[in-house]
Amino acid sequence: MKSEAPKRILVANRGEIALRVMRAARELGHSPVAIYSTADRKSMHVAHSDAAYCVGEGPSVHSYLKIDTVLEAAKALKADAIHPGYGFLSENAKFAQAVADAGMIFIGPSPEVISTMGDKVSARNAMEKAGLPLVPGTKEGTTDEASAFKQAKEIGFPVMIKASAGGGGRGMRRVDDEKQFLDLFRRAHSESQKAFGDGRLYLEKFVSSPHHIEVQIMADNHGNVCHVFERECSVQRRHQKVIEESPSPFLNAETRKAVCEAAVTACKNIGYRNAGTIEFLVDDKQNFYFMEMNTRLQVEHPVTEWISGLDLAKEQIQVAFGAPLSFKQSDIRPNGHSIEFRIYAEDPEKFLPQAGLLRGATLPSGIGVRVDSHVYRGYEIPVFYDSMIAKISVWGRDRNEAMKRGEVALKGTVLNGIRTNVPLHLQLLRHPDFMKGNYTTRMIEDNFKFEAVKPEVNQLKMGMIAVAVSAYATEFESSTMDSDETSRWKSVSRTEALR
Amino acid sequence: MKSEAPKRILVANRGEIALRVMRAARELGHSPVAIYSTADRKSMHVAHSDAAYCVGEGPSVHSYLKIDTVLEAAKALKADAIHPGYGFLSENAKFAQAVADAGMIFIGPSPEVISTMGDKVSARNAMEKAGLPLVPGTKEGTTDEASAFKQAKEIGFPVMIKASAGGGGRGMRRVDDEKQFLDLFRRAHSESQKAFGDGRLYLEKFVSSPHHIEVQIMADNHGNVCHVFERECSVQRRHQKVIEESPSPFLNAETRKAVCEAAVTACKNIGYRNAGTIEFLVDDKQNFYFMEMNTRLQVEHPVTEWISGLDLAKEQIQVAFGAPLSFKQSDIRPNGHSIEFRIYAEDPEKFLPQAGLLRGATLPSGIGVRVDSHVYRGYEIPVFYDSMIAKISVWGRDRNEAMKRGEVALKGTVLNGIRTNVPLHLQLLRHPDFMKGNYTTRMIEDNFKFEAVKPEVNQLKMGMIAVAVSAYATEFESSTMDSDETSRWKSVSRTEALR
Amino acid sequence: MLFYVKYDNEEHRVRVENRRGKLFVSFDDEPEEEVDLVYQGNDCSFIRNHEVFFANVVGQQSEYTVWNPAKNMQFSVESEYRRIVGKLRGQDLQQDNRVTAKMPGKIARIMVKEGGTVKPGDGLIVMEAMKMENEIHSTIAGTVKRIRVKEGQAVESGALLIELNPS
Amino acid sequence: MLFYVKYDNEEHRVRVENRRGKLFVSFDDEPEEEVDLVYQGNDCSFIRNHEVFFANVVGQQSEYTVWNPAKNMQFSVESEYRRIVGKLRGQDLQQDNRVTAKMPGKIARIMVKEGGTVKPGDGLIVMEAMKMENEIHSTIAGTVKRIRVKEGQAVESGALLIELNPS
Repeated sequence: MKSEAPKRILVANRGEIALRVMRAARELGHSPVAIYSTADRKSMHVAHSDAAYCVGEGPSVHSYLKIDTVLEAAKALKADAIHPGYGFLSENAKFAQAVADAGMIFIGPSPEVISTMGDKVSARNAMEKAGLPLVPGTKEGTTDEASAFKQAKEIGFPVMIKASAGGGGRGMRRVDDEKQFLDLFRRAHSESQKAFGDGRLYLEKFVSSPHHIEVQIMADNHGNVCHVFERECSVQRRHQKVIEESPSPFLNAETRKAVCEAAVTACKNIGYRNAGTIEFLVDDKQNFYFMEMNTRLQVEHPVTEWISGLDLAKEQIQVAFGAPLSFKQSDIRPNGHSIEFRIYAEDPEKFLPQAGLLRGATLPSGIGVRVDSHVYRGYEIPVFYDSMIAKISVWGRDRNEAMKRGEVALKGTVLNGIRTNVPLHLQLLRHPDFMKGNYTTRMIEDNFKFEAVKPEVNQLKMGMIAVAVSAYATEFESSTMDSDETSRWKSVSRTEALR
Repeated sequence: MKSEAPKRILVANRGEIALRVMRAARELGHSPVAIYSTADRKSMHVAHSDAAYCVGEGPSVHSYLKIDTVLEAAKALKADAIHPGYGFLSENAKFAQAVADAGMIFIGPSPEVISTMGDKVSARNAMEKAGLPLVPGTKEGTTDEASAFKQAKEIGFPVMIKASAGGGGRGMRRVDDEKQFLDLFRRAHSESQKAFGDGRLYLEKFVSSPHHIEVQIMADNHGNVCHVFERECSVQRRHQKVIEESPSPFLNAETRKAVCEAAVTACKNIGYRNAGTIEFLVDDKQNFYFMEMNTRLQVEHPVTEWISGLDLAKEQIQVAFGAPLSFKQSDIRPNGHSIEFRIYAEDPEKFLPQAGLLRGATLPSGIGVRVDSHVYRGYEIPVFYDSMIAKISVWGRDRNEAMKRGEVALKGTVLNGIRTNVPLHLQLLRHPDFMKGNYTTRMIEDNFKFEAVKPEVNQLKMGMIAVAVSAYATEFESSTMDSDETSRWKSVSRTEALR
Repeated sequence: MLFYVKYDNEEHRVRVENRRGKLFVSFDDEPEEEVDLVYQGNDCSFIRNHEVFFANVVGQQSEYTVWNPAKNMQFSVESEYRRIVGKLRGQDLQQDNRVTAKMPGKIARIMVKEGGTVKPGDGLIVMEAMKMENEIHSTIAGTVKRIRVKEGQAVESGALLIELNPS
Repeated sequence: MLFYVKYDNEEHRVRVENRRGKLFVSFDDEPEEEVDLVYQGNDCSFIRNHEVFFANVVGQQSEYTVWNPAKNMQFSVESEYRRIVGKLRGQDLQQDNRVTAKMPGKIARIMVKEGGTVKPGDGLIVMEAMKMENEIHSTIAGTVKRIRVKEGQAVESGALLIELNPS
């Protein structure tokens, strides 16, 4: 590490993950550089880079997804390596290949592995060969409704429709009976076509009481592959993760060992390198099935960092430049418990994403609290991207301490001007299934109802007073006053309260 | 913990430590309440309490140090217990007794122990009896110059003059030869009289190449006493700690074990309970001598929390309410390395404290970074109290990672409008002695010179452009503009840039 | 100065007076009390009878939001003066059977036809925003009076999408 | 508009023009370049030739401070217009042999007498502030012309403490 010359690392991403990778680059003594769309000019990831290049207009197809322009940026900014973050081009094999062809280092696995894992069907085939158990389903992606319908009936309902090119829940549908099939197949097709430019879908048996459990993998270019334990990601809504934790409170020690070791073996078999995550579906009897592999750093990597002490983004960069893993499997043991809350700008009742001006923003801090975020007071949330505005992750000696710490941190998260899902998190933390630590991916949809909270009488009264005082300050904004103290008080209140 | 009814806990302190204790209280389900001086009405510790009571004017003798008024506040706010924080009344035995007499719980050790340890001379006697080695010196505090001078000559110069009632370096002087003695004795006397209302001083042999190493103790009311490892606090200026770390990079394993075990034995012998710290002087041959005991939570407790995973403030509260320690000695092992940087509002060259308006404030966040602070943009630093405005503590798997992380965190600490010692920390991090991890309490004064940094040409140029643009926006503040975009741009810049 | 502050359909009167820099507030018919209010950076805090209330207030014109961890509280506020002026002008709140866009986005699919009947919970329109499809449901029973948008159209927040006739 | 910006004793000319909302800046005799400047919350960032500069600027009147981790940079700035006006009025910077308080505090001890001689580094006054005693030293050689404070007196930041006559 010391002997390496400082490198210029382009982070081909935006928002919190761009900031997070830039911090890792700086800790290693490298210089982080950025790309941005015109809609992101005011994102913190631009301000905190050493150099930045505008790659186009707001919609990501016109900016962050344009391979040629991103490469142009990398050349203009004299990048030695590119970290793709998550989303956007992070799992695009063509991009990884183009980066290598342009003589730069792609911080991630080989284009071949990305390509294999990027297609759900080829991923299933490869992982079956590499020794992982699969959920029964179709092997080939298709757009043919009739043959898909026939196969669905063979597998037996309920079945899952999934996008061959998919991720993040887009193009995914659960079909409970024959009647729904065609309509849902079409919708999944259209969503998948739109999101990935590839409308092919495949089918899978629906697993009952499913847990989404994933294993973090870290591998170097010298054949060393380690797991960094598992994450429980079953708190989901519409296949979007909401809360993640590590260790999983549901997995028993035997399954934990088996699933982590299986992931390592599979990655060794396919010659995986850099960071990756294998997602498993685990049923109520602790049977696990390979679901998919994400060939990049995950959104929820902080919980793994909390319990392992590793800095996965730094590890990624070092490994990409040829260093061996900084640890051996036997060096790391899970320490305590970590929970991450994804803070979305969305209506917590109707789950509608919210764009707009963040007029009030104070994020929590203190013992056992980590915040990854790119937002600030006055930040305008663009309409073009994912609505996640912050990740609050907490650590405790045990799960109970982490939950209490999470609750206090969430209650100290001041976000105003837009609606967020903080109230949802507070209610989820009090949900009996969550508290027990045995919940499935169906919890939010089947077994949870967001309660429209009515504030306490006193809260409401004090809120009304606050509003009346603010309105009072506005009304008198231009009137003359005799006392210096009064006018000073008013001018402060005017500036501060009313934006 | 679950079975306990929620309590009301008065935090008889201000600033970051008040906030830190309040968070601990909230995590335990208790209700934190506050006291404040008129100068602290806008401190965050008031806003984040459930109820608050004004105890008087700015100077602490007229507010935070007034035992009767603090007790009045506790009664008015219906407190069940009082946490004293550090400083102020935290080591005042009369206060601890008065709290108990008023039927409330004092979150700390017994008044008897506070009293014994609060007087340096009786502390030395008690600890000698309890088995700890002492630095040669006088046993009795005195105000008599002539007898003190005689004793100093007997011990042999250099000697240290220390305040019997002291702490935090006040009333402390090093005397290198006979000539200096009387002048320094008088100054120490006046400072001690002013700070503690007690001008008695005692003398100690000056230890060469001294390291300030302290052991964290945690004890319950049931006879369980554990140590939570040591802290290296040798980076000091005028006996004020500047950087602390744990583990100590200087101590060898044998001394570490010996000093921690000696501290536990001594605390068992004196019947200590709750949190406490025994400070040792360790010389270059790893001999250790008892220096003093702090019968409270220390400023620098976060480094211990980082490496142990314990929440010392929560532990204090639980123990005070009668719970046994939540851990056994064998449960905890030091994990990684932590460093704390105390951020003072002071001129880093002349070390002059700075009061005034904090016009720009953004504190760092992300992996391995913890910030404890009560300040915000627009906060006016009062002239009456300690000038510490934040504690930035970092964690790394090893000392090198912690140092790099600290550097990145410090470089991301935006504080403007006042001067701070952030530049000092950045230079200390590059000091060869600090980097080697072998430094004494004399490092800053004898072996370090703050370099008056001249910004890089490009930084200066960009800074000048920023200033010219801000001035431009001001000049045109009242002029009319045709383009909407322009005037909007100007109005934003005006509001944001110029406060 | 008297203000009418409304939350949901609950309206209260809050009188605010500033005497020599001190604030006095009375709530409905309760006696007037001093409120010690200070602004701290972006937020403010009040103390009333030792009780502390921390608030982050944002707003424009008559609409304000006060942060609350369990749910941000939305208020509308009107001064006595403005209310009188408004009454003189004969303003009236309109009964709203208008379905509007809650955020900017694209109309992905229209699920109803003009003249069709709907019941509460029926899907009306699928909007696409931030890469997610979201179905907008009817909250009332009635018939579709008019559809104001087309599939594929981009709309701003607040745009009128569909008008309904309640039955 | 032309500005004279000064750091230490180094003065540079910075010309700022705003054309249709775009900023153009020229530095001394360098050619004019577009600067993409945005305000982000409390801070601002610039991009010039892809290079990014993050800045937190605070200031009043002509004195500004720009945050920098290694040392906040203090600038004084004057517009061409003000400089001309100032010259016409015959303003002149005064040679300063006046020892002032750098912060509010209390005079703990006065270490010199009127008429006494001092050399650079000599202690003049001990001030007490924030519970610490701080000695104020002379930066010049000369004699003590006048002592303007008394022991025990509380002084504000900027208060004149001692006047010296340089030798």
